[in-house]
Amino acid sequence: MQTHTAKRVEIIIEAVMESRLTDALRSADVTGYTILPVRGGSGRSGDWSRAGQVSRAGGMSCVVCIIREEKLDGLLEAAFSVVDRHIGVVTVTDCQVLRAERF
Amino acid sequence: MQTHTAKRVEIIIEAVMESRLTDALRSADVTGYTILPVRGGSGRSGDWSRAGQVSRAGGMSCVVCIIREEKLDGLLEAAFSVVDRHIGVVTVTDCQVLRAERF
Amino acid sequence: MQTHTAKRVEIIIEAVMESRLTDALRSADVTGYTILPVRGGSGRSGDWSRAGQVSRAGGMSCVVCIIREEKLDGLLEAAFSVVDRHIGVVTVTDCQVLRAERF
Amino acid sequence: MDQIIALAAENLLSPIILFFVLGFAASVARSDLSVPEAVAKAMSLYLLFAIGFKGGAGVAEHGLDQTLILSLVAGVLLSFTIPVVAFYLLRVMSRLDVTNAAAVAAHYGSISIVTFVAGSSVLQSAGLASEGFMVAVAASMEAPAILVALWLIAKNGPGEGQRMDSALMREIMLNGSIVLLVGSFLIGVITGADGMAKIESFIVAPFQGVLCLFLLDMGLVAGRGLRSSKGVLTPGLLAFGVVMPLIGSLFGLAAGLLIGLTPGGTTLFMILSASASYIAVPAAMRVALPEANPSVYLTLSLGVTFPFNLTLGIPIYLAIARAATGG
Amino acid sequence: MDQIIALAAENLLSPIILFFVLGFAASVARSDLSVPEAVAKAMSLYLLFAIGFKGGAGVAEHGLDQTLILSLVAGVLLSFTIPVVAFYLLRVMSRLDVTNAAAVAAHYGSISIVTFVAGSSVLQSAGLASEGFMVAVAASMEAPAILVALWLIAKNGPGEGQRMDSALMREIMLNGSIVLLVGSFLIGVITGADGMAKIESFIVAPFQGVLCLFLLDMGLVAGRGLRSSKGVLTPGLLAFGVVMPLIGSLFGLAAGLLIGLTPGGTTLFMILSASASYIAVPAAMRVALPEANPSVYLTLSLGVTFPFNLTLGIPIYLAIARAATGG
Amino acid sequence: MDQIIALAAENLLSPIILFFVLGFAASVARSDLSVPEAVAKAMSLYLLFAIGFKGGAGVAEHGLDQTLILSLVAGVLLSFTIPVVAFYLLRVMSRLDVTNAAAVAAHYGSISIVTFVAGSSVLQSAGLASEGFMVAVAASMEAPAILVALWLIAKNGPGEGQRMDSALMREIMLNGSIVLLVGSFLIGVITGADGMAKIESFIVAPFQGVLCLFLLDMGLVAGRGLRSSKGVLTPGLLAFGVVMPLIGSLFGLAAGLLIGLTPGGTTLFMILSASASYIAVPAAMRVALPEANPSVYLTLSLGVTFPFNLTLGIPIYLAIARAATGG
Ligand SMILES: Nc1ncnc2c1ncn2[C@@H]1O[C@H](COP(=O)(O)O)[C@@H](O)[C@H]1O
Ligand SMILES: Nc1ncnc2c1ncn2[C@@H]1O[C@H](COP(=O)(O)O)[C@@H](O)[C@H]1O
Ligand SMILES: Nc1ncnc2c1ncn2[C@@H]1O[C@H](COP(=O)(O)O)[C@@H](O)[C@H]1O
Ligand code: NA
Ligand code: NA
Ligand code: NA
Repeated sequence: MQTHTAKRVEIIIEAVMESRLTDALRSADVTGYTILPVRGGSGRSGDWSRAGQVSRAGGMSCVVCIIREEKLDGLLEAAFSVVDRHIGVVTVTDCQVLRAERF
Repeated sequence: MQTHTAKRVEIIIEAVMESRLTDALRSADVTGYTILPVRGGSGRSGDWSRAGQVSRAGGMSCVVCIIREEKLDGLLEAAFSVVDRHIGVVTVTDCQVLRAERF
Repeated sequence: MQTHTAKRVEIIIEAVMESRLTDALRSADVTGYTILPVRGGSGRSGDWSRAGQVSRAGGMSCVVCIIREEKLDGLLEAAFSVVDRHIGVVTVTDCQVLRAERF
Repeated sequence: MDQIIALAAENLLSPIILFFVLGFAASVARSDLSVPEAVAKAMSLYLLFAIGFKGGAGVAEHGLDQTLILSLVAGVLLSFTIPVVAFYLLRVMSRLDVTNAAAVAAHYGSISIVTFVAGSSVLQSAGLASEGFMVAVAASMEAPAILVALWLIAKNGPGEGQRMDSALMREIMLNGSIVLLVGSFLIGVITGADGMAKIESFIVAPFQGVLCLFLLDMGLVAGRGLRSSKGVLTPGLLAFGVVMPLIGSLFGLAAGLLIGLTPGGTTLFMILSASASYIAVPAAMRVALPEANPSVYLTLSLGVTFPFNLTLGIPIYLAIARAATGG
Repeated sequence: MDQIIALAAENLLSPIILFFVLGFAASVARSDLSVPEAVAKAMSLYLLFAIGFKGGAGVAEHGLDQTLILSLVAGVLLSFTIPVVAFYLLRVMSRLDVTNAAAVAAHYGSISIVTFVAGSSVLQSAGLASEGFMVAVAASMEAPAILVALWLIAKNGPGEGQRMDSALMREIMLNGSIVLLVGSFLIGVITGADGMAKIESFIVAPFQGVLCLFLLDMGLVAGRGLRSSKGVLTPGLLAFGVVMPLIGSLFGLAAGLLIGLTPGGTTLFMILSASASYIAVPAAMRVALPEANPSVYLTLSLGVTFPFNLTLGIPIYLAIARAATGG
Repeated sequence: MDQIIALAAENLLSPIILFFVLGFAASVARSDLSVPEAVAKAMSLYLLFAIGFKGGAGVAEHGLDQTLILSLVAGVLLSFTIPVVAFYLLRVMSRLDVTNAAAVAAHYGSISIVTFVAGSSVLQSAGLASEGFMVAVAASMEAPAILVALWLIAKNGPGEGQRMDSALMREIMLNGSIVLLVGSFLIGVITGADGMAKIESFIVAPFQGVLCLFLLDMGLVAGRGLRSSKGVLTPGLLAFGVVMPLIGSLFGLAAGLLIGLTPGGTTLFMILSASASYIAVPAAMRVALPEANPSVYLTLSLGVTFPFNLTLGIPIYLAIARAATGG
């Protein structure tokens, strides 16, 4: 089948910063993203788990964003401006997409 | 360690179409897949979030499928036949797998 | 923006083995990982879904781990020692990361 | 008229309405108040379980009324008829194309179980009894409207052709809400007063409280929906969202009167006919009519008609039913 | 015999059984009715909390019976003995290999707390009292069977060798269900009637209703399990799933009679011995015996033995216990 | 003193404390007992809903007390003052830098609604009435402390500069807990005794039981937190976590006495002042002060001060309030 190259960006970010990140993505002209729940993790600042938590403070979200290559830099800058002082991981992977006209 | 090349296909699809997609995958000879929950997202048709929702109508699932390269086309065609008229995003990434005999 | 190459390892593993896996990762000098919930799936051992389940027996977790290339082998060996006799899927993808000093 | 106003005023200040308003306001003000999906689902399971069982136990207690069959048939007929009315009304009142008009029509032909529950609790406050089998009637009205919508498109549309297959048919008929509602109803019928004695303190006492929290959640969801669907609601559509339930209620009134239901039962029939689905039908529409715009039908159903019925509709229907039945 | 039939008939028409059947039927008919995982877990937390606390408050009220220690010891012994019987019976009745037979045996040596809860509620309907400490006995019977299973493999198997390490040992002994059940029991003992007065309306009144919903969920899960395990159940295994609980119950009967428990307590001991784990043991088996096929043990335990005990087993055990104790 | 000891002893053996201890012990022993996130959130929604509504219904019943406004003003003032005291105390007692000290101070200036709820239930056991509007005072004390913390940094810090923007301001003022608490309070005021009659069996009878389960969960979370924050708690910080609530409570005492609240109301004011936030403030701190170390403030607030208040603090405050008001 006909596929097209694109970039798959996955941003793991503190839940409290999620709406700030998605606002930034929108202003960076990103047409879409998908948010996956995250259950726990570990890093230099220790372990965490969402089990039994009520506060949004300890927890992260995973925002997945598929974009055309030419928009990548704008997106990364937007993401960086939010992640900057915060906990978070940003990865970019090459991928192929169906229906490229959608991105 | 010994790894083998394979394809990692990630399909974000409307929750109501999930079982139709997995049926199609099975008939395309896909030996396995894993379904991740999705919490929210945004696209040309607007924002959505599963928070507080009862209906299956507004929401998506993420189906991850690791397969051998030679099976990719069959899988994509099966996925496309379901996604076609529906909301959904399909990405394919090159990857390495352990224990290739399993795929 | 400045990005660096790294490896993105995604391990889908039985929920009962999750803590054994993360212990193994830690002893393999992995500095961080993130755990995503998994809702269901299908494989050679049949279909499963977490819906309505109380036991941890039938269900899987997805552990995502971004690391520098040079640490990959250690990680894979650690993962393999746990996954070995168990159900599970390990994929490795090339990726680019922001803020490489964190990994 | 005075009666309606008094009832409406009392209704407007009941906890369930106020919690809906609270949720709606919180959502519009972009508070992060939210109910987890699993909890919303738990509450809806509870409400279906409780309302179904109570209905069944009611039938067990009062014996099987002859009017049960008639009411079921009437329910199915209404669910076939109302979407046709809705469809042509929409074509007149709004600029919706055939597909979207049919999708909206399906929602109005089907029913909203929470509106039904809220109506039952208003009846209870007013001290009015009703036929226990009305929950079975509610179940019978869920699906037919969907078929009508697809038929309307086939008839009027240029149509890529919608997707109706046996899998979808099964999904509609066996959707979780129907199965739980009807199942609990039957178990209520079978176990009757004995069964009721066993689980009464679970399904009766906490009911109103759970309903308050559930309506809080519905307010949150409705507010979020309205917020993200700016521009979708034309004045014509908005008017439809208020006029259609009133028209629908008259169909229910006719059915109730013809069958000879109690004033309470007639009110419930009006409420069912007036209410619009926002759980089962939207899911079916996504499968069968992916081209239809969900924000149109969801906003109308959950954002306009549901609050209208909850606040003004129910007292109006009750007053009319009382006047018409002399009850 | 008449008594058994009457009891079984009454039992079969109780809401909890009917909701199990509803869930099972919905699942087999592939309805999309489902209970979110978090809600299923919440209900199980509630049931453990309530049953543990009630047991403890019962002990506080009636004073510490001398028979408590004896019963705990008997429970542990039974949990060591029953798997051996189950194992050899399986080897005779089915073609399971050593690993799978041992895994299944572990399930039957351990217990199912929901079967216990359902049994308690049948006792209550029948107006029979029982020793509050039986919940502690239930807890004591969870783990030993797992060790026996691993020992059976070591003894009979060619064996890659199963994995039993201190981490798994801790997981088994401190698994959430045991900790909550025993913890609530102890808090019940400590706070006694005072504590009961404070939380009674939470743990007593809604109990039956929650149990209905939980059994609905178990029916859904059991049905799904059966559906996806076609071909796993040979006639031999099926027979085992019905015969083994009956045999197990006799061990429990012997224990109850020897210790001199009340008819109610004896019935509960029979139920514990007859029931098969489907929460804690499957998880332990996945860690320790990954080669064993989960659909064998889960289908047998949840799909065959649990429904058998729920519908026919409990009335049979009750009748036998009454006859044997003269109660 | 005797009275305090007796009260503390009684309190220590109440189910809610014991369930907290159970959760804590389970977590420290690394049991896998856990409450799903959605269930924890559901319980917190329930508690806010119930406590808010009861407070409002109380106000509706007793009429609007003149002291309401005074208490609200006092609450806001305390929430501005206490963080300053906490900040300088921390700088003396520990080696925390400006940022971390300010973050911790914000927690102690704000309030913990569960501590408030636990205190209310102790008051109830002791048969002491209190002003229903204290829940509104609780809400008024949530946010101001956050602003003070940021001001303290701006004043004392070298400071990259913390992030306080209108988005964060809105998030703090409209955070879900405040909106639900205040909304339920207002609905309680509006619907009064009528509303109460409708939902009483949902919000009163099961309350203590839900609180037990919620505290079980808090014990689990607190234990996990302590486990993963080894080395964070210096002796100075530990001492602060016990001394600060005592100091805070005296501010609350002064406010209660000046305004002339009932002994119960005064106790609640002391509890609010003594308690430290662990839901709203941590989230705000992550946004505004990402450099502050969450394990410091969470461990102190949830791992030290919360258990202290729950076990010893509340009886002490109650005894002092009684002595001081002569109640
Ligand atoms: N190398 C990594 N791979 C995947 N997730 C990570 C990694 N490092 C950190 N994380 C995630 O980011 C969170 C915060 O990381 P840290 O700032 O290192 O404490 C962790 O709890 C993980 O959820
Ligand atoms: N570029 C994208 N990257 C990731 N997810 C997307 C993207 N576009 C759309 N989606 C997901 O697909 C859903 C529907 O997209 P759309 O059809 O554009 O409204 C969105 O709500 C997202 O969850
Ligand atoms: N090819 C695959 N792609 C994605 N997930 C898989 C794949 N194969 C297996 N899985 C996951 O691993 C679980 C166990 O696989 P199996 O051991 O083949 O039964 C499945 O239920 C899936 O969740
Ligand atoms: Na209708
Ligand atoms: Na057993
Ligand atoms: Na405070």
